[in-house]
Amino acid sequence: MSRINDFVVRFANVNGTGSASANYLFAKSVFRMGVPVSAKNIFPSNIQGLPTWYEVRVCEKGYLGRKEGIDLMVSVNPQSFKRDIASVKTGGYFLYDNTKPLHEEFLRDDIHFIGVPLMDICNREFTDPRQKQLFKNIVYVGAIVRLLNIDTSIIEGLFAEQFQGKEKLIAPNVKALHLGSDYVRDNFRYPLEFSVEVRDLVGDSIMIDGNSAAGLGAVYGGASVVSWYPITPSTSLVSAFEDYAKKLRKDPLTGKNNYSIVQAEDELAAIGMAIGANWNGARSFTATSGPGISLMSEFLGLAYYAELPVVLVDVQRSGPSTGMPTRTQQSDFISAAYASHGDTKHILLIPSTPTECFDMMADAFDYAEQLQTPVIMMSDLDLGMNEHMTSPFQWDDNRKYKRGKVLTASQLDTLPSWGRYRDVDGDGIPYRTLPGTHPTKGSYFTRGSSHDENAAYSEDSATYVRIMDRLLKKLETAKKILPAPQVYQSGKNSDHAILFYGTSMHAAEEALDVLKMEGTPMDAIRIKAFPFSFEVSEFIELYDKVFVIEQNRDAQVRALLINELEINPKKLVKVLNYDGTPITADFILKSIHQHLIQPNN
Amino acid sequence: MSRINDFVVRFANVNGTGSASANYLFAKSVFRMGVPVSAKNIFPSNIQGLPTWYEVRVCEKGYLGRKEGIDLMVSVNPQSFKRDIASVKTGGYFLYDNTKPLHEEFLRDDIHFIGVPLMDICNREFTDPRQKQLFKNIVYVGAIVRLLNIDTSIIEGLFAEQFQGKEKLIAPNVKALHLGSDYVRDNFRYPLEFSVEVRDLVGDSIMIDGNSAAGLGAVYGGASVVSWYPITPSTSLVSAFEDYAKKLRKDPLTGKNNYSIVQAEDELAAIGMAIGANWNGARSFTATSGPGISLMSEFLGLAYYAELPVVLVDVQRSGPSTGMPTRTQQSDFISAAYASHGDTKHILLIPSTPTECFDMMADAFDYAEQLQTPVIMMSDLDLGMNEHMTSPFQWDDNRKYKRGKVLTASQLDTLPSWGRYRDVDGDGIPYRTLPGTHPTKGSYFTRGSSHDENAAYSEDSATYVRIMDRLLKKLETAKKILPAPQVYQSGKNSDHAILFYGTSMHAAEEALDVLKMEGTPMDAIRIKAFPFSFEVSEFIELYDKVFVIEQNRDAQVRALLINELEINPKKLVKVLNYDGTPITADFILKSIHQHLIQPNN
Amino acid sequence: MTYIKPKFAHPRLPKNELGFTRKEYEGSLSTLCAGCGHDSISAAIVDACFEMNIEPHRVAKMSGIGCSSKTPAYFLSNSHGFNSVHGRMPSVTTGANLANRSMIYLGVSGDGDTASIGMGQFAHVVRRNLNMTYIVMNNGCYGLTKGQDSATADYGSVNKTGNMNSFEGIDLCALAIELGATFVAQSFSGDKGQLIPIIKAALSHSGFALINVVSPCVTFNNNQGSTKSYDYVREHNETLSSLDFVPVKEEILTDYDHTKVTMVEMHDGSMIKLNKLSPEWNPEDKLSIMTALHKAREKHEILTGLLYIDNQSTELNELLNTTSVPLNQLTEKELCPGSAILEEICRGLR
Amino acid sequence: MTYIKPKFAHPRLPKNELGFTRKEYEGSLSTLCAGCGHDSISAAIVDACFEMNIEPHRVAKMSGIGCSSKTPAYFLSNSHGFNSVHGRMPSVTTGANLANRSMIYLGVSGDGDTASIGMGQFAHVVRRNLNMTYIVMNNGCYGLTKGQDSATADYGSVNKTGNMNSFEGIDLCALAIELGATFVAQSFSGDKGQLIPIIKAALSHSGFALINVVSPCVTFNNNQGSTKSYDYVREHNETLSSLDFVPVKEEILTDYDHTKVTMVEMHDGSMIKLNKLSPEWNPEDKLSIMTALHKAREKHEILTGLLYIDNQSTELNELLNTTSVPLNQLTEKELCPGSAILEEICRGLR
Ligand SMILES: Cc1ncc(C[n+]2csc(CCOP(=O)(O)OP(=O)(O)O)c2C)c(N)n1
Ligand SMILES: Cc1ncc(C[n+]2csc(CCOP(=O)(O)OP(=O)(O)O)c2C)c(N)n1
Ligand code: SF4
Ligand code: SF4
Ligand SMILES: [Mg+2]
Ligand SMILES: [Mg+2]
Repeated sequence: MSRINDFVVRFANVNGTGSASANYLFAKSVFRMGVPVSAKNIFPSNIQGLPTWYEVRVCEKGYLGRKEGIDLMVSVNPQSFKRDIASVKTGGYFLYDNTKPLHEEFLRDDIHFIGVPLMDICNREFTDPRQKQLFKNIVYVGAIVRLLNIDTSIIEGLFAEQFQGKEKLIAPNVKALHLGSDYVRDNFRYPLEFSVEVRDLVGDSIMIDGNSAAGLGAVYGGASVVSWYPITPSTSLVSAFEDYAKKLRKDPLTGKNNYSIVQAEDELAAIGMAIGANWNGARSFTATSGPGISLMSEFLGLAYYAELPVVLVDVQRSGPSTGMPTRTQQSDFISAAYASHGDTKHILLIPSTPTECFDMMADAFDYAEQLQTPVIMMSDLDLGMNEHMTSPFQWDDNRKYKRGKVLTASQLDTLPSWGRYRDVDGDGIPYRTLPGTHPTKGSYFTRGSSHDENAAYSEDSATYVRIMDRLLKKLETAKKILPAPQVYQSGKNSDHAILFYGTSMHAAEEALDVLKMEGTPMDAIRIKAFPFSFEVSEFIELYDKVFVIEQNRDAQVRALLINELEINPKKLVKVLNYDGTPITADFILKSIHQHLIQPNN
Repeated sequence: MSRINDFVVRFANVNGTGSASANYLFAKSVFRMGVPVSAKNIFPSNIQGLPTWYEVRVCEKGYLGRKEGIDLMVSVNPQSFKRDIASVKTGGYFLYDNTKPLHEEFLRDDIHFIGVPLMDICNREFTDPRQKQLFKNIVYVGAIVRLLNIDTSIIEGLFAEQFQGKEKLIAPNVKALHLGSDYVRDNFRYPLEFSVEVRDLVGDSIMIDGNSAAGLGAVYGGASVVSWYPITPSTSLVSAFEDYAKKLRKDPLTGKNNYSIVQAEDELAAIGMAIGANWNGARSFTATSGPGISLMSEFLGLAYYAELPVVLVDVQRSGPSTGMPTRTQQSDFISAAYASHGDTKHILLIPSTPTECFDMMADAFDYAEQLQTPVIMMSDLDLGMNEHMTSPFQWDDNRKYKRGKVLTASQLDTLPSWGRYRDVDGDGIPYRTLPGTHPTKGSYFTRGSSHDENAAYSEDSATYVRIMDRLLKKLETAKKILPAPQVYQSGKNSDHAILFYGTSMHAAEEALDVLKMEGTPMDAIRIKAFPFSFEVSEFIELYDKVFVIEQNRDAQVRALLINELEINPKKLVKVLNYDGTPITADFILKSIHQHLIQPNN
Repeated sequence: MTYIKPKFAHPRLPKNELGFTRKEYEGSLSTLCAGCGHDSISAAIVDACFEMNIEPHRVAKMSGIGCSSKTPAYFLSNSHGFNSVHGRMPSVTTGANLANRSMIYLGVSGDGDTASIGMGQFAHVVRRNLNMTYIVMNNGCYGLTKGQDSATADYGSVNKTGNMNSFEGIDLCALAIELGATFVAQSFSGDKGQLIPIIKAALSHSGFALINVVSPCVTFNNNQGSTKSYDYVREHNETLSSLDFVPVKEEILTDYDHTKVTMVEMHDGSMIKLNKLSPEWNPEDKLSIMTALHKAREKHEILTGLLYIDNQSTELNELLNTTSVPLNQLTEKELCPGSAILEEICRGLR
Repeated sequence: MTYIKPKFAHPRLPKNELGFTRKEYEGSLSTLCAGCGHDSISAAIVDACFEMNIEPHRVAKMSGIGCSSKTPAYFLSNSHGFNSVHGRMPSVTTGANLANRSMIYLGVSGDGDTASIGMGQFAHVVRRNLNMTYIVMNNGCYGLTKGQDSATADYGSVNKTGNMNSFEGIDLCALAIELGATFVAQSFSGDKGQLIPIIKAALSHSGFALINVVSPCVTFNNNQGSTKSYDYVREHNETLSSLDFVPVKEEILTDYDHTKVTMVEMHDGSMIKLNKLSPEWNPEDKLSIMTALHKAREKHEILTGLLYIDNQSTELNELLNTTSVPLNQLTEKELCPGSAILEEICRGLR
């Protein structure tokens, strides 16, 4: 197999040393050469001094999922030398700083070692101590650029963009780059047997992380009140909203903000504020991760029962409890879908790409206001915090926000009568009024206690049941509005199919391709929303067995599927990766093969 | 059918007027006559002035569930006259205060009206304004005592017990009783066609509410630290613990308390305190209801992952959100079983009677300490706040608390090595140490973040998976320890069976009897714990269809059953009563019959 | 939307400048216990709003959970109300206010709702100087859950079950001042004469206004030994200031005694005419009121009146530099940057 | 149970009375940023416990979540530690203490952990006078989540991203005193000389002891403009008292200057020798310290030293009248009333 544009590079650094942006430079240069690339940052839950990795997969075929097996390891962290060396594929390369010699015992015969005296070079070439430290990163980028046949001018172009306004930083960066590149030229054979070649395979794609995309989507979706409490990995979503809003939402005349952001005192307050704002007719959201979801659950029940729109993003990380705050997982599905005591059910959106983060985030406000209920977007750390190649965002300027059933003053004047919780249209969705609309009509008392169709307090059994049943009807309406699943079908050509969602998409699509190549093609479906629409049950209906691919231990979405769609569990085979690293096609294939051999395991 | 010892009396009062204790007097007198009785208090979520009902079912056959259809309505609340009159069965009786005449339009031809001038009598016979008010309740008790042929001396005996130490209250109460009784004697035919006759059908049963039983169970189970935050209907559980502890847990020498109770600032603090105390080796619990469960979910995840024992009682009420705080429901099952973000699973105990509240509460501490994980007892308002006829509590004085795997100083000294989270015995349960045990051995850092077998922080994928998998293994061990289901089987004699739990028991047992009488007997199973043991799946295996009887909208335990036991949902038929009133046998029978006629509905 | 209470206004009932009678500021029938202090506070709110000519629909009534938090159903039925969850009214109000800064936010809470479960949100809403009036109906107990001691129950006070409270009560006024509240008053539900002008002044304040009202719970905490009973408060109530509220349009008398009376101008141009009844105390000086409160506490007295005011403070929307247009009224054009900008952003991401 | 750090004690290392070297009070290697103030506080804790001859296993180290809350891993590795959830250390510590009143509870928290999400629990643990030492490692920001302003960031201070904070910072010391704290001190991570005796005194205090330590975050909040930077604190640190801790067994010098030095006797018989550096202030008078704190705040100064002490206070277990035997050591006989009593109870229920 040709090794052009098909390999994995892993960088091993110490966190807090600015390595991530150098590593991203490499990934971005591959992208600029028109070659599909995906990058994953694996960082510790601390600020400085611990091992951190950055993994770049270059893949001509466009597979953007993670892949096991490292072809080139660039390791500048002696703390992790041992396991870094051990993790290189046979025949692979280990590039390291040979200013100090390597521990003999770490050496392996079956891989190549490339020593570049990074520290020596920097000490010699730079005077400022900070530069000596920082430019080591650029020197190794220079080295691999040469080893992998990347055009240095692309990197130079990236420097020019990065340092706009700080142009004097460009020259030393270029210098460092060439120091690395020249060192390789003078000391090693290059390029390696795998390398990058220019292609035209990325089209008009962009590179962005899911949190930035969602933050931008919220600006486009019309969010004007944002409340939040810092927590990894959701923090950068709100930061992105803030950055974009600062640019796009300042009133040009007054310099005032057409938005408000409040850092709340905790997650209970964050969701409370978002609910209060939505109650009052502003689009508002909050973002959090696992622990925040737990803390928000009382308020989610209130919003469900009082029928208030609110948008929440859960950027999932590895649970339970504090868990692994900087590792990915899809393990808040049951908590989110059924959040809060009592009989509750919430709407979930499940993006797979930054583009979907953008779209679903903007749409979430429409759904929440149309359905008058919480909408939770289930992102994850892998999607949210890594930069992904993704299709460009689009906006139809003719689009109008769907604000749902909100009565105006004149509508109130003409209506013979009105009740906040009456199901006038038979779709389970009542009409609401906003505070301040009309001097004498349309006021009501919003409450989490039992109420009748006119919002009056009631402990009457029949009334209670009526309202609770209507809430179920509303969710039926939701199924028709929410994004339909993506179906991968070529006519029924297999007894088995695959079901996946969220960030398992890339790995699953790759696995589908492999299955096809292996002569055992399977159909597949990607779920984008909860509650599941009829297409999902129809799809599952068609197959004997459906592999449900998830990144959690307890097969949470499978649980939702069998419960909500009344599917025989025997039909749904668990494929579960929950070690905190993004799932791979290999893992999926292995699990499927295993099951096909020993179906009862 | 004989109407002796088989009828329903409902009292309609205004809350805050002391009627509940008068009504209880009636129920207790039936019990003292050796006739099975059940009483349900239906009260509003307010303190004073709103309608409240008290329903007493007298049932020779011993059915203790609620029953629709009122034979005798005692209504002293004009606010609710209209619906009270409407709710009487054809041929039934309506006893009211005829000091003021009834609204003509309320009258019905098909029931009997019994006017007793309660206010007139009291105004005439008592001088103290408070007594005039309070004794109305006793006068109507006197009236129905005569109407139903109850021995007044029994009530007099109850007065003597109730007013021990305040003997001067006995005479006026007796007087009021006779005023009512005499008025009936002088003005009406009595007894009615249904009435009470002495029997010997209650054996050594006692009458107590589930919360008091659980509070006492906690004293017996060795709880010494209790933290809580007031919420209906769990408040009286902690009050009961306090009352019993004051009597049973004072150090006789010093007068000091061998327990501590803290009213926390909220539910987060309440569970935090309980966890801290258990971590430190004292048995500790907290009690709450729905909203508290939501608020406690973050902490429950910590206790699950850090493997700390803690006991929590959820006295369920009607949700979602504030819902109907004074109505019953079984609707926190999903929230409790999977409480907290990430992959979590908790142990639930499900009592059906006060006796089981006592037993399970005491046992809960054993389970929690043996399994080192939270144990949640799922009671409900009906069980917790109503007085039930139940078998007497028993305690084996040879019983030893099962404190689980806790290492002593000398064990630490002799152990060659120890790791807090090592699975030494292969049952998924590690050994723990308590703070302060040993000067230099056994200390460790408890945390909710990912850790290895030695409790050291770890972000290693394999380590994380190992620990998470062991937690599943621990739950397998739990299944062997937790209370087994109660099976009602007479050999496989039906394609259909019934599954129920908690306070649906009485109604379900009654329904089973009726089915048998109708010639369509069914087997049944009552679940007492989650995760479900193998007996549950074995049972379900045997039948074509199993009716799952629940008091919630979303068939929550059914969801747990199909998910945890991999049961085809088609097999489990939902029978759901969720209007806030306790379920009845009629409801169950109607649902079953309906399904048998139209199985697809 | 409760239609329980008949509301035919008598034709000769007095009307305010908006043409509304007092009836139009009332709510549905109270379901609280007869004699509950909370009902008197509701009545004072009705009076204050009627007399101030407030358009009812411009008021948002916010509350948590408790007997006290039910009261918004019993006043201003033409205002929207939000009975949220226990202890979290401040956050909901913050969001509501950010969404529409042009309305009047009137929060009602209990001592349990505020000082126990709500302590965190209370502290932070004070710190953010949210433009709202926050009334604590303080009865020293949890009324709705049947009389447990709350965190404002005084040390040594005895509750209905005869238990003595062994913790110090939290002084919400001193706490709020310490946390930076810009308007702090204390009153008694039984003193409508004092309470009504305080409510008016609070509603006129731009920023966070706390009114801590001792409001006896007749059912659970009105017994002897309770420091929140009618009798105790009547006996230990020390008036620190008496005040008149002078609405914007009214002319201000110039011939008052400047040594005794301070005129405080409110943000909206209205004035408070403040009679200082203690010479050492200056309503605009934190230290003087903190000193007065500490001393009163030692004497087991309850200081009432307006205790502290900073009428120059900056409320949250101003602190955040938010546009003066209520955010919920921004047009889609103002909210959505459009496709051209999006394309430009995408170009920057290639 | 981290074995990362080699702990062979040099034979000639000095030992304390228990025969332990300082090493035996250390923890595993810190993973905080080099220069982080928190590490200095950990070192001070190690010194204080070593010098006080505390048996390490009698200490329980409690914390929430944050860089600061990680530090218990970096000291006293022979003590049990509990890294709980964000902002909820006080409740866990309360439960632990109720379970075993005989241990020493050392809580460590951050300003985010305490003043934001933890505000409610902080207020209430103060109010309950829980017998614990509560150290806030106060850096005015959220270190672990990368430098957002916390609720103790001062008004107008500028964070690393250049944003100015527009809210007043919460003064945890004044707040604690207002809420009834019985031991309140303030210090600076860079001043070990002051910090160590304060920690010792706090550990000897019977009741709630707060130590608010300004502890610069070198990565996110040590820049110019930050009022929690090393430079700022060095320049604006106003020492209110200097103190020596005199352990129980040491003899007390009688020839000190009574006008300047106050001897405070602690519950366990140890003494604090307190040098008052300000004449208006009396460490046992709340009003004087509240006044001093308010004045310091106006001058943007940080008062350090022991600020307030009430050495006669009653801690929670005493308030609750709990037995002196740790509850976790009660025998089954003491806990379980047995079958005879149960039968009697049942008889009463027939
Ligand atoms: C999360 C939660 N916990 C507990 C309750 C139960 N509860 C309802 S009202 C209340 C206390 C109310 O006290 P306060 O705020 O002082 O109001 P009051 O009734 O005294 O006016 C409590 C604890 C609840 N509704 N929600
Ligand atoms: C419930 C919850 N919300 C948010 C977080 C994320 N988080 C971790 S540490 C922290 C703030 C820590 O700040 P501080 O207490 O001041 O500690 P520092 O790191 O500054 O020492 C936050 C918000 C969390 N772990 N849990
Ligand atoms: S219980 Fe107390 S607070 Fe509640 S309504 Fe009655 S008197 Fe008022
Ligand atoms: S980020 Fe700040 S607080 Fe955290 S370890 Fe680094 S310097 Fe310390
Ligand atoms: Mg109260
Ligand atoms: Mg901090």
